[in-house]
Amino acid sequence: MIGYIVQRLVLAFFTTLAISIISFAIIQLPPGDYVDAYVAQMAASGSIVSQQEARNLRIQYGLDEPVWVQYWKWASLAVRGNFGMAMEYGRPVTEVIGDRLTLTMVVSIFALMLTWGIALPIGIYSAVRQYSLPDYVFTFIGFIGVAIPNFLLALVILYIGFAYFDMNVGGLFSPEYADAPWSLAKMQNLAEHLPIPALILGLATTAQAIRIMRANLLDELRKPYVVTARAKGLPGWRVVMKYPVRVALNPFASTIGYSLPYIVSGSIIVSLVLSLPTVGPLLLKALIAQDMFLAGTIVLLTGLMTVVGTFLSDMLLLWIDPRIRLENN
Amino acid sequence: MDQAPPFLSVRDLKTYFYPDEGIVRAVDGVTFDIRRGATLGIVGESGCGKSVTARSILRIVESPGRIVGGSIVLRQDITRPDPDVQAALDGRAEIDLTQVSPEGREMRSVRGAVVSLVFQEPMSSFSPVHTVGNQIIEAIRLHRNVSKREARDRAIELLRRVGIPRAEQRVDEYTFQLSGGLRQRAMIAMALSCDPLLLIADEPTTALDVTTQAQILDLLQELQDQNGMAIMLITHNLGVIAEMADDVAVMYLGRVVEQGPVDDIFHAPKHPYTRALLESIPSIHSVPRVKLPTITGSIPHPYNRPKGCPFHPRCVSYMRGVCERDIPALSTIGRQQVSCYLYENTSVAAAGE
Amino acid sequence: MIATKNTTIERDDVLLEVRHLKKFFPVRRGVLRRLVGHVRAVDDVTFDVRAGETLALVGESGCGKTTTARCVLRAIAPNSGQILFRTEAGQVVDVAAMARHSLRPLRREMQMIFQDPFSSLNPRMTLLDIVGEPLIVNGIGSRSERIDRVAELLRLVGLRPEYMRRFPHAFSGGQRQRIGIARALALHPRLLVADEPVSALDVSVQAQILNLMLDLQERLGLTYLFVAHDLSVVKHISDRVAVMYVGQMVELTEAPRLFATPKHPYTEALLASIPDPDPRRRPGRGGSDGASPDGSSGERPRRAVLSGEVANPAAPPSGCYFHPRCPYVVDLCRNMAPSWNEIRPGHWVRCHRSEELKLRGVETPVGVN
Amino acid sequence: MAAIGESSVSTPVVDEPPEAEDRIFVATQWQLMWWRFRKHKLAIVSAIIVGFFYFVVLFADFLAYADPEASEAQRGLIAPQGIYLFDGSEFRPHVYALVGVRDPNTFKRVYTADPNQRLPLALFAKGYEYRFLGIIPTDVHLIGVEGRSAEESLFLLGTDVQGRDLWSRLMVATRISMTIGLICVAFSLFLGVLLGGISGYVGGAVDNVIQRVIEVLRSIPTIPLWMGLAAAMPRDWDILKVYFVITIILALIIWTDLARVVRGRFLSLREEDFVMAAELAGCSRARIIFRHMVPSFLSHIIAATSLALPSIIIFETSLSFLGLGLRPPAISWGVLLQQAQNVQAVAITPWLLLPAVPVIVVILAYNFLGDGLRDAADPYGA
Repeated sequence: MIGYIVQRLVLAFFTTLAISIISFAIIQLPPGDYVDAYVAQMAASGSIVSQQEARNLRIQYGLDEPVWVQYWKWASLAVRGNFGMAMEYGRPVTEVIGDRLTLTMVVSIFALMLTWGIALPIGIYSAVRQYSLPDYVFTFIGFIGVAIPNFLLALVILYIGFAYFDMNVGGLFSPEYADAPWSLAKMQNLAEHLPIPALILGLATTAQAIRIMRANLLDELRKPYVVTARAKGLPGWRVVMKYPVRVALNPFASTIGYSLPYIVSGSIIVSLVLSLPTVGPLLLKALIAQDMFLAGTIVLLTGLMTVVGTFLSDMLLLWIDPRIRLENN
Repeated sequence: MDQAPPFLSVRDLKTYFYPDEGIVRAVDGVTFDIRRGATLGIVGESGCGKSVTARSILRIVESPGRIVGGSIVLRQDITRPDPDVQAALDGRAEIDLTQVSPEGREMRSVRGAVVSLVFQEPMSSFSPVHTVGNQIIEAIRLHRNVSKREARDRAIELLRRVGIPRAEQRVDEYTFQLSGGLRQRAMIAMALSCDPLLLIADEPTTALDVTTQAQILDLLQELQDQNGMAIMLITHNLGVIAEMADDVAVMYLGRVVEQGPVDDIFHAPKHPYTRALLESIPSIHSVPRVKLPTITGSIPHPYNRPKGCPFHPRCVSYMRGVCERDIPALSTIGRQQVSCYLYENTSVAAAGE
Repeated sequence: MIATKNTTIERDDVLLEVRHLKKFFPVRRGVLRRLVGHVRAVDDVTFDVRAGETLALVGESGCGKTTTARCVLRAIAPNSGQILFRTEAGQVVDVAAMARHSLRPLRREMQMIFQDPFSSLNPRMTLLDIVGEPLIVNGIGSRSERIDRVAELLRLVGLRPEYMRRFPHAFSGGQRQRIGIARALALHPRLLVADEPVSALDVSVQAQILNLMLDLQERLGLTYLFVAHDLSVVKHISDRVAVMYVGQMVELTEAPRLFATPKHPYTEALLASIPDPDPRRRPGRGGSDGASPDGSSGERPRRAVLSGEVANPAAPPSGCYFHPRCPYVVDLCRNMAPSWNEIRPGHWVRCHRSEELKLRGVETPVGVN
Repeated sequence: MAAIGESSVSTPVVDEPPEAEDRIFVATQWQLMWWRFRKHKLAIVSAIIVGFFYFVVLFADFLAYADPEASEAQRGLIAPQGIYLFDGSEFRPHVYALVGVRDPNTFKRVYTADPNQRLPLALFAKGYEYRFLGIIPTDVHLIGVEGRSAEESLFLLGTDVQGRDLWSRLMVATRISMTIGLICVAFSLFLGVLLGGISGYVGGAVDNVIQRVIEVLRSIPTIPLWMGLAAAMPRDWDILKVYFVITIILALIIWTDLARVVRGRFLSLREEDFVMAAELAGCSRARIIFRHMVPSFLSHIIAATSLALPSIIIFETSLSFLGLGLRPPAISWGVLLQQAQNVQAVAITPWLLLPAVPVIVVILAYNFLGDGLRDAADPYGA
């Protein structure tokens, strides 16, 4: 078991390293370095940045040193929470992002839970009642879920909300709570708004999870230990729920682990369409305006969040599957 | 040994499978009795329907299979009444298990308490994600209302009785931590948890090494001597049959072609298939490096079943115009019954058509 | 990798001589896949195979018999030891030491028959391609010559030549095994390594394949290294038998002698565990009507059933590997590993007490069935 | 039959007389797959739909009738015209001409259909110049209007903000969106088979490294990273360069799934006895790979690619929708959908959402096709 945990930690570390390298690359890519862009930006908004200040900034970010030194400097600053300045807003990146990151995770995790909640029962039902009408219906909905890109789904739902119910389906808060400080009422309001974006976000992974659960359960139902359980005198449905479902849970849990990165990246686009106050819209604006520190940081933090999420789901798998737990003793 | 009255008798059992490609007559008219303390050996090659017969008795035939004919009658042995049989009969003298609902109360009290099952594949007949103890305790508490504590002690005692060392520690282990032999012993322990009258062993030792197989066969023998339970031993290994069975039923393509006491079957086989089978197995007593007599051809595909006697295309004593007309009835010669036209006219057809 | 010991085979009737063959599989564990030990699959095995004979390699699962067979063919590269093979040209070569590319000419003389008929034939190739592949790869004959040769091979193993257009999925297990044998015979081999060729077949089909193998041995002068776990099959087909336990060879002698007078306790236990296909000689309980052939109606002595589990090849016990389960164990067995010695011409045993123990074999009453 | 125990000279032909030469016996792997694939009705229909889309890719310009680039501010956001099949009793498919009237207060020309000006449709009419398959210059189009240029009169699916005809742009967009998928799959197939094969065949440390790389790649949220890379592409690059970089970026995401499929098949094949038999027969390593291993996982590759294509199309469309993938003047479904970003606008001009229809249809078709192929991929059930 220890081996498994260590292996997952090592994987998480390497993934984080990869994400940080890629995020840093994104920051470096546009022509000219950050300080030129910053100076130009400030000039445009009327305030002059003195040569001295520009040089200090360059030293602070080690812009004239070799790339990996710059990376090292950037990374060591980032570890201490200093992600550099967001040019457009003239404020530190962390302030600009504010609680958008937490909101991204709230939406993503809610979508993940929705995936679990819907995919598990449907997957089980359509395996046990194979080739029944509901099975075909669910499989077809599953295909629709996989086929429609989530941003299109968001567009269509928004359009229907607008055209037929004349209600704005987007956003995570009603207008009065948008900027209010966090309170129970605001939380409650958030909860009311969550289902639709979460459903849109989670539909693709739910469809995939249904297919995986159905396929694994169908395999397990044919195994001899199911016949043994029935031969003991256990009633039919208790046999199915206790044994094959429990075994099919393992592959199900591992795929959920890998759908978190998919959901988080999906949230970027869906938030844009539904104008959710997550990092999505911020990232797009930053990329288009080439506000590279803000963009790079968002990419870094979302990446880290998913690494943590994937690691947690690996631990969940550890708890579910005794074979991994007792593997090496 | 006086013949105890059979508590379970199967009469002309027919279990067919209906996949979309056509009908597979897996069990096509099987008749035998199960007596307390006696071991019935069912022998046959692959596809002869021996496993389907076992599952039909427990009414756990998977779709697209269904019992379409015959009866499986369970009787109470008044001399030594059994509480579980009483619960299943619920006042009636006997019940036909093919008529009750597979998920009904009667079947649920029969499965595991009156008739229990042991499998060929020790590795996959236990759930890989539940401990051995958990699965045995569940089997106990299904039929006996005892506390979890009592059930756990009974489970440990059962594991010890089937010869598993350090039972109190092994009860909390998972099957992937046990060897093949130990897993099969745990399987037998679970099957005995509610003192069944009949233990169906479907190829119990095929996946085991010869020394472990000897241990398991001896264990089954001991348990039978101790609690007088009946054993239905299904296997393709004639040596195991000779060693364990009191009576033998030889099956081919879903039908019992010959049955009788083990001595008569081995030393005076009547049906050409039984004779050919006995002659074609290499035995440690036969003269080495000499050509074995063989049965020509191979087992036909279930969809192109030969008409009449299913064995006639491969039979040495095939009589043209007789054997391929229809299925020969079961005729009785001494203590043996055989379904073959060679004996058709010698004695009155005892049962069947 | 092997010191240039003498590479000659003394006896001229010996086709293959294996000396101190060892094959260890590394056991890795933990995150960094650190080496934590070795599974001693084949642990210092020495034996020879005479031309035209059938030597059976017998033992329970995990005893190393299949690994030994595969090392002989260099399907797996052994860690150490010599595999001396007398080629058709009379020259003796050490298969273990040969470089991979120089093995090819040797392949024509040694071939293999597999256990699982459903995985030994490529389902996507016709019989002509499967049986003809050894010819194609070794550039023998034109396409039409190959077709004739394949037709001849199919007839040789009792199949219709016109089957060569068909695919493996058209055949039963027994027929597929015949196709595997035809492929093995394509290059006129002299040594055939058969890895449990009949264990996956039904009883009636088993007899057909055994007859075929005996017949081919007679007509083509083949030599078989026959791996099996079913002792009745071994008794029926082999001239000499080698018994293996946890990677070591524990007894090797002529088949009749091994079955009648075994000299190793494990062999005795193996023989005792074989279910006797005659109810009248039923151990422990009189026959159902009490009469048994030698007249004594009493119970036959209960046979010696081995207790305990097979030792773990990754951590074998001290001294003789069999000592934890051996009914005749003494202190010597626990501390000192017995050597592999020839107690009588042609009869090798690895047991300290092989001379003194009176072990029970299997009586072969005359004239049974 | 030979008497028992007597060994005749040649081994008696023991098996039964040859039963009817059942065609299943001589069926090659592909015939078996076809018979099994045929049972999936849905997969057949999907194959036809996918075939139709690739037909559109070939004949995009021919099917379009108006020049996709020709923008005319006045004709912005015109609703889709209806085609009327019967003029009185006679079958003459025609459309109503649109008359531009200046709106008094917005001073903008508003186009309304004039029912009495009926413009008959003509097949194979003349239209804008284009090079068919990039080689043959021609100006023949599937449909057009007699005597008047299609740009001013025909608006089957309406026009976008710049007044460009949506139907024609959709046809041309199909060509890029469908081909970007193919190139990207080809590239990721190359990577997947190469790395998956090496990892599966060589095993050991190499396998470990490749698998860890795949695991790391799979646990990175892809869209934000690729958005970053896409945004970083210099503005001045022409469409082709952007198009090429996008396919490379997408390929770097998709290859991991293919690699896992290939590795899995390689690992299971290495255990098969017929591979060892081939080695023992003296086969070279190359022959074993290409004669024994490749045929058996080719069918799995086909199934895996047909499941990878839809995810690529979704990716490209999403990136372009955000304005980070392909950019105007390139035309792809994503680019067309950019105009549908603002929901209020879409509520008034819903036909701007129409490009979403081909996206959904082709992805559904690919999924059903892929499913059907995967079931048929292994006719031997091995």
